[in-house]
Amino acid sequence: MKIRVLTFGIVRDITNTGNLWVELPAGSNSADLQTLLQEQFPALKRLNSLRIAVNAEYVTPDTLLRDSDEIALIPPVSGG
Amino acid sequence: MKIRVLTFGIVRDITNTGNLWVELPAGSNSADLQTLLQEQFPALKRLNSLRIAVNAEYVTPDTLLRDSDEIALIPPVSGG
Amino acid sequence: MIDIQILDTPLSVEQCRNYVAADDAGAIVEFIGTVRRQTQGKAVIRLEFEAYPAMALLEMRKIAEEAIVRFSILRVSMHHRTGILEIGAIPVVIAVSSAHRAAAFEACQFCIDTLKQTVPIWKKEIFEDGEVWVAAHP
Amino acid sequence: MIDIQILDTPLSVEQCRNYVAADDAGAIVEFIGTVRRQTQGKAVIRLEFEAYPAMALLEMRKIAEEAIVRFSILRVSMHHRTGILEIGAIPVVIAVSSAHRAAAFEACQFCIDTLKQTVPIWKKEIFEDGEVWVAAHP
Repeated sequence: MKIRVLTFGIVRDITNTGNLWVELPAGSNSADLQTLLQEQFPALKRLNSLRIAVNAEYVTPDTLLRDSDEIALIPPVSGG
Repeated sequence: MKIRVLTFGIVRDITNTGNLWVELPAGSNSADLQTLLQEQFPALKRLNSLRIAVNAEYVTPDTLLRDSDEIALIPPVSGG
Repeated sequence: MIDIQILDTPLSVEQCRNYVAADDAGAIVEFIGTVRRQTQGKAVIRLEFEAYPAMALLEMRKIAEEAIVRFSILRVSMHHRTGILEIGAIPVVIAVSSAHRAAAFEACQFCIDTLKQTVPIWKKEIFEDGEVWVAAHP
Repeated sequence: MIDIQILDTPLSVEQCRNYVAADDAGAIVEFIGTVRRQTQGKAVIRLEFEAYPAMALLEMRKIAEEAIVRFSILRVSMHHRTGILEIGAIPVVIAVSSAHRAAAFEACQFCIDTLKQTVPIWKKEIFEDGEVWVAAHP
């Protein structure tokens, strides 16, 4: 399946796009996505943290992804 | 000596004046004043606290009073 | 830097905030007291605040000075109202600025807590069936 | 009652305070973040804030809901700014009202502390010689 990944802040700088398209086997989970992206963009491994959000909620590594989900990479937040 | 005592809040209600004139022997201290006033106005004894201020500062019971001082009776405060 | 005022006109929260704002400040914490329509289940009609102004100004300044010594803060503004206050009116505003937020929270709470203990200002609650000087009696 | 906003225009502290004001409130505590002219000894030219708005609004609402459950408070207003902010500008305002002041202080501090941990908003500091996404790297 082809999923779209929203990027923000330093992740957008690293990936050089706000909308990353990724090809993943059906049945992939959040950890699979993270592993794939960290291989593709090694700079992501140097971040303090990298969380994945699905449909605007933080998810655990075993959360299954669907191509209809809104998926986002969340680097360390620094609001306020 | 004749000293003037400023009163506020419930103390003004009890004494029925904002400026109380009191006759005290020279060499009297803050505790003497308090005792005299509590005899004259027994309702003062029922307050949660009654402090004396001299020249706009809280003083201890042994503080000597002079007739040139600005003396005030401070009932329990409740600002804010 | 310290700004202390006792006023018999409506307080301006903005004036307090503008006083404490500073290029070195990352945080401003403001405490705003407001008149509640009830106290201990009883309907309040209005409050009346009376101060011993000369001494209240001195005591408020002492509190602000102690806050600056004890906490790492930049500026403090404390304004207290006197006179008749209706429901919703503002008896007190305390604004504190600091580089980092924890100090501003601590200092602001210290200022209002101490003000309520030491500053010679008295509040009378007026109910439909009477009135009472707050905290006067056990 | 909860008011959550993410805005790319200057925040109004008054709007937040007016939202939380209530006849049952005796205390309002406001936290106002302001852009400092320096960070860790280095001069800041400006900040840029970016949000993932849909998720940031949800996370801010969760914080406000938890504050209402955990503390005895009445209303919460949380506004966060996005875009370019100069020195002295206000990235965030949090206002909380409660019957008594201790709860308002606790809840307001809880809201800003948690916002900084969970809400997907990112701050870039722009210096004369470069720029950095805050907290991104160890």
